[in-house]
Amino acid sequence: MSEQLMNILFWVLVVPGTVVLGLVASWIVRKVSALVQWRVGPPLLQPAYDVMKLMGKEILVPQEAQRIVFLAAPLVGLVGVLLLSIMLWRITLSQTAFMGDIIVAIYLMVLPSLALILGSSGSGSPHAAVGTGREMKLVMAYELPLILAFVVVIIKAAGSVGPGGQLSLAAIAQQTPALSLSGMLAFLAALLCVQAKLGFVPFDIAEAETELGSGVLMEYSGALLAVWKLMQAVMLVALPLFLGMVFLGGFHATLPAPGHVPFFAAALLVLAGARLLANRSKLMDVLSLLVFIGLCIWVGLGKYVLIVVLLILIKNTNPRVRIDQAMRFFWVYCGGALAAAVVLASIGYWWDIRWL
Amino acid sequence: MEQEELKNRLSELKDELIDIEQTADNRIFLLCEASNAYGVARFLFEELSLRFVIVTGIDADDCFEMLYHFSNDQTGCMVTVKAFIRDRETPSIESVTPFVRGAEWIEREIHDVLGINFENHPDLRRLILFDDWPEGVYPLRKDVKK
Amino acid sequence: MSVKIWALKKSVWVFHVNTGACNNCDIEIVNMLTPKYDVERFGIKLVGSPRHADALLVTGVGTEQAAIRLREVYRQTPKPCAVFLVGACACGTGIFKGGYHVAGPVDEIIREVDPDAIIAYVPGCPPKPEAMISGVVKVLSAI
Amino acid sequence: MKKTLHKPILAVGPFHPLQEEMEFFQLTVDGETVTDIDVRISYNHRGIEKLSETLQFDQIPFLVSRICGICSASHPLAYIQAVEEIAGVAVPERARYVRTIINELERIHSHLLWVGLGGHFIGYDTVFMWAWKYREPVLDLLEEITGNRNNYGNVRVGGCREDIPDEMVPKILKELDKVEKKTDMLTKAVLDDPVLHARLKGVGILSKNDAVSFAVTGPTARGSGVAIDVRRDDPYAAYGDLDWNVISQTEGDVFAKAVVRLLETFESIKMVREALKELPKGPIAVEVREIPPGEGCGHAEAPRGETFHYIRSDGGNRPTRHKVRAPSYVNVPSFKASCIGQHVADVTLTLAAVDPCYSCTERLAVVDGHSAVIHDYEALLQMSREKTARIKKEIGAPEFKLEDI
Repeated sequence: MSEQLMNILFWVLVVPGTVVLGLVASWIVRKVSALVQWRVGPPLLQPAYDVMKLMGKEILVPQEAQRIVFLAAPLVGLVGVLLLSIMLWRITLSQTAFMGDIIVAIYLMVLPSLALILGSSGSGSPHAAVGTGREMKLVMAYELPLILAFVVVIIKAAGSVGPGGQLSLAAIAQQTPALSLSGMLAFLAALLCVQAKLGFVPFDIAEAETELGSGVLMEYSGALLAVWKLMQAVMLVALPLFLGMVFLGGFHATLPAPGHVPFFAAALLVLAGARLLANRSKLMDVLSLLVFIGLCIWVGLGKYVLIVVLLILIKNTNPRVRIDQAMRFFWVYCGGALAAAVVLASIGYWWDIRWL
Repeated sequence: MEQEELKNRLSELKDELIDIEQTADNRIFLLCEASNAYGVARFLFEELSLRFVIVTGIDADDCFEMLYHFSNDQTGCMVTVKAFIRDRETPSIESVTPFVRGAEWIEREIHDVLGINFENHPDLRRLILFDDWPEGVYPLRKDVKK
Repeated sequence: MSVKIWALKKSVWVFHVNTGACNNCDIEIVNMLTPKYDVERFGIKLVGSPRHADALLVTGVGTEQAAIRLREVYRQTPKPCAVFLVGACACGTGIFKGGYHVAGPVDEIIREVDPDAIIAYVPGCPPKPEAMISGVVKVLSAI
Repeated sequence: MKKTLHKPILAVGPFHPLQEEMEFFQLTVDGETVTDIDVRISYNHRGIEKLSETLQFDQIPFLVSRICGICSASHPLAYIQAVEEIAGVAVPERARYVRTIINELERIHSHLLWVGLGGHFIGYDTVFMWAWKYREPVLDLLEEITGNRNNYGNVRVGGCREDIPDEMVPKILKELDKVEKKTDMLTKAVLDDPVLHARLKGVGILSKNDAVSFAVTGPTARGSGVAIDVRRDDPYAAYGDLDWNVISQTEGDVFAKAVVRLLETFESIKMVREALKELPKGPIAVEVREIPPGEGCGHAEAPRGETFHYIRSDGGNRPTRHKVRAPSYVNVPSFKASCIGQHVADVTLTLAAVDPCYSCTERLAVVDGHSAVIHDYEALLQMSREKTARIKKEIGAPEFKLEDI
């Protein structure tokens, strides 16, 4: 296959592919949560149905809302997170990167939260206003630990990939910082920050359904809400991918070789069959989930699955914390742990001790 | 407080009461005029430390009756102060909310549905009827048309 | 059948409105989410804002105080939206018929806002969750 | 544009996912801290009194069980006890036990429901789903006994409507064992979770003095160190014969209320078990023909606290006054003492911690029958026969005489 064809294929497939993967990932989140709660859970296409239905609904704009901000915010968020995922896919598939792309990625990761803040503050509802305040506090709380965690990785990378390479994601993805003490600390802290970025329990403080209605998203309806849902779905792809690349040594995604095609087809068949029979028995349901996860691992997305499963587990075994507790947690505990990790990583770099 | 002791303490109130009725082993009714109700209720709540249960307002045709139910939790004895408000035109009684904060809602409710004025009530706003309910119509009075 | 309707059938988000009920229907509605009934497998989900809803589950008699808010909620719900009246009270004020604080029945309150509203009745005191699910299914297959 | 500075007010309600029912809390907030709180109810006020003028003593249990769906065993029981006090009825032994069992089963499922909702309020949906899953078998048992998952209406003046068949006893015992095991697991999971401790401890404290002043009852009072329980203080049904403990905690915060409810569930399971074991033989009801003039108070310990009913009868077949005081009526106003100065997130939790029931609070189930004609039992029987004959004639049913059969 020529280089050019690959390029065209990439640009044609990357956006729809990411969106589809995002919808599937949000299905996995709902499905696994349901299984943890001894429920059956939604069918595979449920997130897609939701989005399609919302697209067909009426859009209501509140009278007090700042129209332009209100309408543009979801699009800004979606575009930001799509850009991020395009960047990540490009690095994963064709190893093309540029100097300092990790910094661009960090900026792009803030965009969805900023869009949320803009959109909800533009909607003019008191509940959304409280939600906005909480989202802002939350962003301020988790950004610092997140950047500190990346600092740890950069220090670790400086020791292994030549000078200057430590700011390039492609180079960082060549090594596995999580296998060292400081890297592990940084990984765990970053995981919790991602939990907060995704708005999952225990950090769904801004959306807090039982306190604030749906908080920041309260006034959105129809297609605009669908865009938010898409944004959240794509974030579910981009953020774990990013974490995987930075901490776990990236993805060596290889399309199956010609010899693997029959196995691949068989696995897909089993998946489809199990999905069809899922209504009959819970066993088939679980089987299809397992096959799906197996497929992901096969195509090199095992680390991605690991991160998503960790996120879901945290989501389902914790109550929502208060905003002041969340801030204290990120600033004091995460911040403290990461400061220690930075020191450890520096020591490791200086004396060339890899495991620190 | 044991039952005997309770009865002895209740007899201290004799001057303010019209009568003491006992319908069952642990059901005591203290009958009094509206003007004495505050003092009697306060004595029960503060001196005897009985638990305040609720106030019942009754339109008994010739007068309004306010029933202050108290409970003695050591014996399960219900002590009820039955106060008669004879003035049907401008019924009024002194509020017990200043010393039992739990009585705030029920007095507002009785104000709503029976139109009884509670003197010294801190916040006698509408509680239970809807916003556009006409003034001066009290659904629990006997003379209200269906 | 348009894609819009087809997707709507597969994903029904409901907002629950209590207009003066005894709590039973409300608890049975919440019960629909729990493992025994689990309506999420049909794509039915309870949402926290009427703006996100495709259907309103109304319980209770429709008291005077609640009627005004019910109309407001109905206006805020993006159309198309269906209204489910759950329980004997919502269907026809039930045991509370004729009370001075009752503005119901609920269907009349909603028809004042929108004469063409899609209204479904799920009677019972309280209806079992199975009955509510079957009600939703019947309405969906009638669209 | 002129701007006025006013205190931001956060409205919780009237339609709000926190509560299934409508209420309207206005929280005056300063940032995230609540500085004042006001409530507007009336959304749920159904004003039962005017339409109840036609209801008779025997019909009222069905009405009062619809005051609140979750307390649909305790409200009728309290009402019936008030009526029985006026009539001086001695209830058969077996009926007293059946009443106890139904009420305790109700308490078990109500407390599990609260634990689940409590989890839901703080976003802990796993606890919500699990608790509600464990609650289902209890509802099934109640359905098997009374015919309905909620709104049992199982008591009547003089006894009970439905008996617990002896064949069912082993089944109930078996289910109880399962429920106990699962509740035990849930209790441990909830009480040992450090994040839950951080979220619940020291939140929404209601001091003992405030508890007395607001006259709160039930788990709300017992969580604040006021160990009152009608079941022990004024024993009714079969509670006097059973061996059980009143659970109380002294902290007064949300966590204490959760502990009280969870531990009470075990006491209830114990009580049902004992009552089933000692279930006496015999009839479940005696016939009560007329209610003499008089007044009576009945109270019962509902899952949320003391339910109080006051009845006045003038010797007719309807009460002249029927007053209901549901536990939430005194529990809810205590938010004034426990919520000011807290975070918004904590206030919603504190409001939920008293397990408020607005249908109860706004019941005003006053049955008022002053204009009714008084009939005695014989006259009623005669009227009933005449009506049956009339209906038969209208639908053209063949006439039967007693002698023909």
